[in-house]
Amino acid sequence: MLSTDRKAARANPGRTRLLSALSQYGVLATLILLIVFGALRYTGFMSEYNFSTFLRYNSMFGLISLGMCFVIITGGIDLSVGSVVAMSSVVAALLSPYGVVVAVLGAVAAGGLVGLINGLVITRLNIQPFITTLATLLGARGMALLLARNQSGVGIDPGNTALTWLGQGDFLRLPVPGVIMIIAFMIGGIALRSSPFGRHALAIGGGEDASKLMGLNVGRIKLGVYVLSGALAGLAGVILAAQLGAGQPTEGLGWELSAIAGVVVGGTLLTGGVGSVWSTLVGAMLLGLIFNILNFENGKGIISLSPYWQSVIRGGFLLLVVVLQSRLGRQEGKVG
Amino acid sequence: MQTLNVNLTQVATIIIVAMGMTLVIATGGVDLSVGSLMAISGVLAPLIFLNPAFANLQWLGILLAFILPVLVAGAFGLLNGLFVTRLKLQPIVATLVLYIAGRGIAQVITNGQLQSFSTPAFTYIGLGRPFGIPFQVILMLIIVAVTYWVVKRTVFGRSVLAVGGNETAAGLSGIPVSKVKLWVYAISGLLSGVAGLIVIAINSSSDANQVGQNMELDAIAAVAVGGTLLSGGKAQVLGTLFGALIIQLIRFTLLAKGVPDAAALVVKAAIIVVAVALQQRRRRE
Amino acid sequence: QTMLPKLAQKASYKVGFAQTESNNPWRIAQTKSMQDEAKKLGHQLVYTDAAGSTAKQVADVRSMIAQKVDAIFLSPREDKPLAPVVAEARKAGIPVILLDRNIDPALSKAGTDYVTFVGSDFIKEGQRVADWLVKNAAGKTNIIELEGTTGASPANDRRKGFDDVIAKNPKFKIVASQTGNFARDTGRQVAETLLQAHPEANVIYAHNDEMAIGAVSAIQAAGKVPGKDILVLSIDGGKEAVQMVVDGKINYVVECNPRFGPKAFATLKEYAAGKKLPAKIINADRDYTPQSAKAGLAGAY
Amino acid sequence: MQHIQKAFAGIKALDNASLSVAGGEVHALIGQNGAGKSTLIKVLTGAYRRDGGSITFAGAAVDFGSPLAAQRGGIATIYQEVNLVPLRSVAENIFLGREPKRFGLIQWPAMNAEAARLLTELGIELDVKRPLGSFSTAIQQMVALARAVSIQAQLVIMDEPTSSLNEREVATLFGVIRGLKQRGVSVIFVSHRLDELYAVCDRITVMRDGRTVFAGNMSDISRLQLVEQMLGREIKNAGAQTGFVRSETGGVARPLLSASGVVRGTRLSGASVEVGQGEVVGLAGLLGSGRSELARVIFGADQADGGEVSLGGQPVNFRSPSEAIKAGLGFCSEDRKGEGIVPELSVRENLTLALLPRLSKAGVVNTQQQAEIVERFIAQLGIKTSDPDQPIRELSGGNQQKVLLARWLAMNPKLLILDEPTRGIDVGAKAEIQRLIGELAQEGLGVLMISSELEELIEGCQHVTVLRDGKTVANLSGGSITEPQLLHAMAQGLEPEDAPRPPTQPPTQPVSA
Ligand SMILES: Nc1ncnc2c1ncn2[C@@H]1O[C@H](COP(=O)(O)OP(=O)(O)OP(=O)(O)O)[C@@H](O)[C@H]1O
Ligand SMILES: Nc1ncnc2c1ncn2[C@@H]1O[C@H](COP(=O)(O)OP(=O)(O)OP(=O)(O)O)[C@@H](O)[C@H]1O
Ligand SMILES: [Mg+2]
Ligand SMILES: [Mg+2]
Repeated sequence: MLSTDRKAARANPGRTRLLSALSQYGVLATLILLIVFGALRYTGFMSEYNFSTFLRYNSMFGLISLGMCFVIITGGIDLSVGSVVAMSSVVAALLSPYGVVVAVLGAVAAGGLVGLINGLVITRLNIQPFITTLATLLGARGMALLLARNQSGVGIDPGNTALTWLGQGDFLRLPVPGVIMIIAFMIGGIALRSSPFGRHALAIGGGEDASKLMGLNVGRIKLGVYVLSGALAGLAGVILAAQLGAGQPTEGLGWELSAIAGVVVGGTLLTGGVGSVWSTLVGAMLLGLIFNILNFENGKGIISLSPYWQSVIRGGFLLLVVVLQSRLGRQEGKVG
Repeated sequence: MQTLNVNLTQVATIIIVAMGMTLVIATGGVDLSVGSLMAISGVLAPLIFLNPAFANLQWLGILLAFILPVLVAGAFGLLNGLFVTRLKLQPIVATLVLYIAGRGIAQVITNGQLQSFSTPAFTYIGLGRPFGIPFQVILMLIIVAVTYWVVKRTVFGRSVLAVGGNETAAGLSGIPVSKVKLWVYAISGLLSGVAGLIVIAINSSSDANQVGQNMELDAIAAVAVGGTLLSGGKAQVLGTLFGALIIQLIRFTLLAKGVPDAAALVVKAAIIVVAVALQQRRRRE
Repeated sequence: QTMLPKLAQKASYKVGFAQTESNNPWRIAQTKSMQDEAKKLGHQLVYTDAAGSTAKQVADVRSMIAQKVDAIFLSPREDKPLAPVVAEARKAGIPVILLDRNIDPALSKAGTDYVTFVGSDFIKEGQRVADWLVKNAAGKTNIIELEGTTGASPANDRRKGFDDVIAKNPKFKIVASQTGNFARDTGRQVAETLLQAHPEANVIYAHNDEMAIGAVSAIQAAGKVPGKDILVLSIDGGKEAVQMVVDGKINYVVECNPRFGPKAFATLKEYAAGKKLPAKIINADRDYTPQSAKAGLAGAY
Repeated sequence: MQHIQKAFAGIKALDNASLSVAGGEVHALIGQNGAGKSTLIKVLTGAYRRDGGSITFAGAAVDFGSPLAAQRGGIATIYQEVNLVPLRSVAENIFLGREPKRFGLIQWPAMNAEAARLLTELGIELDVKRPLGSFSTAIQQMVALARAVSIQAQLVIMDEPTSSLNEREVATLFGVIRGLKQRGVSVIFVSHRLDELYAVCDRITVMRDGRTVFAGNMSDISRLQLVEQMLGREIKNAGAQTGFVRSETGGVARPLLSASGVVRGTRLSGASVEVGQGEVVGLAGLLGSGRSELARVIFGADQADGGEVSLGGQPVNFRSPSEAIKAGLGFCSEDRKGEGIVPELSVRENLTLALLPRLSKAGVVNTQQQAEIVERFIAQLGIKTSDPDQPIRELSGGNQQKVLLARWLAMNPKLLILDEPTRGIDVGAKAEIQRLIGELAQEGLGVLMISSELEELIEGCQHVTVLRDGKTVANLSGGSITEPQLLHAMAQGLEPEDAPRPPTQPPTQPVSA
């Protein structure tokens, strides 16, 4: 038998697991803590109504964070998602007279198309993801406004109640957007854990050249993650339009940064190669919860935080969580 | 000539900020907080020179209004640098914090209120025209020249490139990597502070909500179109200058030709991609 | 067809105010007016800011419903998306009063879904500017229009009101129309550019004061005299702009007063008292001409 | 493979190279560093596009467009630099790209079990679910081997698989190779260790400067002939394999550096070394014995947990390389690409990187002085570059290494720490660098040289300190620095006296001259 496991000997496996659990569940613990805090402090916070409100709004952030998670896992970034949400919501509204299927597929395809453009530019022209998606951030916003003919909202065909149900309806007493998000995360979770696509995305983020030499089709997988991110943003656009009864060409400003923050808070490194779909969900929900809690705190009437203070608090909170994450993550990295 | 002046005045602040951004990107980082830091500097200046304490000492108030806000913005830039070097946050995330919180801070300072003023001694940096050339353009040219010289001729400039090109190698060669990084973020902050002052001076008003909006995108686009890779190790100072000018010319042309805003965005997107692709092709040859 | 929820008569209410954004002086003045009035009357104001996002505003209103406020003042960012939450509020027994922007009457009706609308008519504002121009142009007919944020409803309405009148007067020509984002700096830059591209322009119509003030700087930078060489027209009527009318730099401003506080809370009180309210309560907005500006300056917000 | 041509940026890496391997044979591919072995292999597997020539595989002309295509075509490859993904699990690395699936989903239990089975066959038992990066280089190498074996290939290519393996592991590897051979699988085996080639290979191809210079049966060529073929010249003085000029220092050197009992984490547990003025001291040890770690601690790149370092009799504790540099130290890392060169910067900037603070007044670089120094060193070290402004990444490895040496020589240091200074550079440059090191020492410079090449240590060093598992286990001097002694100390850590007698056979010819 070979006595080879030198580094492993250095690392105490129990400690490794503990730290990785901490970094994985630390955010979850924070989330739960905040929920308990809210439940104790605010009346109406734990109501079914607030829960449903929270999910309806944050499902969109959840979806784009999920796509962003896959992109970041390969070591890339997608700044275009916010604009794509807006563009797809307009597409969904424009297609709403042709039935719910056409509207949903059309909007998701439109998002996927932007993702495809991102992916092609990144893999074929070798332009860095940050720049590529910065350009499509502008371009998709322009398309959204063009398609909406500069109107602030493009109304959904009132006859298409199936489409509005996707945003406003309930399914088994759960808000439909929340259900869609959970399903997407379940599929995403399985895909990242057990599908070749997910594993290969992880491998590419961990070593692009090595992956290529081991026979992975790196270009296609990268293309895939951008298309996925675009399509999920498209789906978020459908929910947006359905929820508001109108396509929203000016919506989604800065959402890409929220999505990135959600992914990072969830413990996924921007350098790629590691990441977890579930932590991303927790991260995205945690950031959403801050808004919800701040609204309730203002309602208490003890302090009235201006929206300006809220920005400061959100920035500070992001810093706090990310620092905690990286502390835990780094110790883990040292051993691993 | 008028057209030239218009274009140069409009692009001056972008170029000033893009100089700092070029250095940050040369170290392999990025600074998303520039717009917010502009806002902070922009709201502080009028608070100083409009302060009744300086009613009898207006020159002092104005002098301080030029210096303190820039230093504060530089200090926030330094904070970015500390996030990156001490807390080991990735630059995008590290500067995202102040991107979000920075504008909030500026808004909190004034409670979002717009401050209007007419203080010729101060607005000179935005409206003055020595020898018929807008003052801000002169300032911009000086800053570009200094940045160019710093990159080409100084130890600091070489260190920036070395850190961006191979951080480990730079560290093993005795280059104080953390210090270099701290400084580039601080410089980026300082230059953002300067740009913030110019913006409020041109408008004779300071609006925490508006000063520096979207500046990070403009500056990064200018750097990228100018041929500096986002992966670091290169700093094309003149490239950034031309990158910003190209973007400005496109914007001017589209506006002047009456292309609607929405379509202009799509064109701008295409041009960024094409410009960067051409830059890379040229590099490969 | 359910009835509007009743509002008990109390000395002090917990009222929600769902603001759309806080990034321009008009909105800030509106918020301040609401806060001041609430304080004066001893009400508790639960204030949210949607930061320019309709989706967030929907979530904000819902969180007010979850908190069971007594009534909601809503400044809807758009006319369709807020209709469902207005209905939800009614179901939760919370009366809603709309401020400054309305909701699509096909989706939501005053008197049944919400109490009433208090505000101005954006289309009318554009019309009033155009009407003044048609009468007072004195041969100046080449117009640059500085639009508000692309897609925003005040921008669209103020353009529609203005453009429709201009279209009926073939003498006038809109030589360029571009967005200045409702912001002073952008308005200035766009005006600078358009003045270069269209030297023949001699009228600038801005969708708000901020852009008009920016345009004045641009005109000066181009070596022309604002108000003389180039007429400047605007909407809002903030103090700074009115002062410029007094100074002759701006020629005409239609007021769109953000001081909603007194009227909003008065309406609430009347509603609690069971008074019958009209579907729309339109603010009596003034306008400022070179003749009237001086007198109106003190009253400008 | 016939008449293969391949150029990088106009520089020919392969020029009319040919290789032919029969079914079921183990074929040795040998040549100096940079001869083009790895490139030839990458051309074969489609990782690089060839510029000319033809490839026939299993009787048909082939043209693999990607490593994936080659893999599907029946060629499994272990590339030279371990090309795996450290963050992914061992099992994933073995099966990446061909995971067992059901309904499109990866069958984890099956995959892990199969991975464990494959590794057990190679005599390794470990938790295949752990990230690969948490295992040593040797294990990673074995994982790569498992991956290659598990691809039911007709041809398995191994590019220097043994460079990080110990003897026992090498024996395991040979077992695998023989097993493959029995199944009729062909193997291409690249190694610099001649013993290994003779032990396991049937036929051999020798490459030089991108060309095939010899192909024949292993048994038909002697070691000496082989080395001559590789070098392209006759070996006259079989004793001097390196460029070192043996300098006998007269008397005891004045002590310069002394490190004793250095502890750091679990990697260093009491490492000591002493270097005197004008001495070249070797640091020997197996891969992972802690040599680099000790060097980094001395240089202040890492912090020690315990032990003492003193320089010129004064205790020192450098908290950063810049402090060490100020004190007169220089350090060339073993990882030239990762820790040495700044690829985008010019030769000039790279050469003066450490010197810049001294070349400047008030932070402004004196470019004239800079140019002079750069020119002087380019001439003195014979650095082949078209222009000092040329980006260093365009230089060959040997010339890059010379620039890095110059970077430190320009500092006029008291002590130079060289970690594998001649690894991966061609024979000419290697001899020159070795000669330089010797000359510098004679001028009074203290040199601490880490090397895995025994002959370099034997011929170049006055003293050799041997590390094993982070501890100093032997100090050899002068005549006692012999290959058997060294090997034994490295492997067993025994005191020289206890060392078994050297094998009766004459010591094997070292591969690299
Ligand atoms: N990607 C590349 N770009 C440019 N030059 C390269 C590249 N890869 C290899 N070369 C050059 O091609 C030549 C052959 O290199 P190769 O790696 O094939 O040598 P080798 O025989 O495998 O040497 P070693 O024994 O060190 O592994 C060298 O001069 C090397 O510098
Ligand atoms: N950055 C690192 N992270 C994790 N492990 C490392 C790192 N660097 C080295 N190691 C491992 O630590 C052990 C000691 O490394 P060190 O580099 O000091 O040994 P060495 O004797 O110099 O070997 P080599 O000849 O390979 O450089 C080895 O097992 C090595 O694989
Ligand atoms: Mg090789
Ligand atoms: Mg080493």
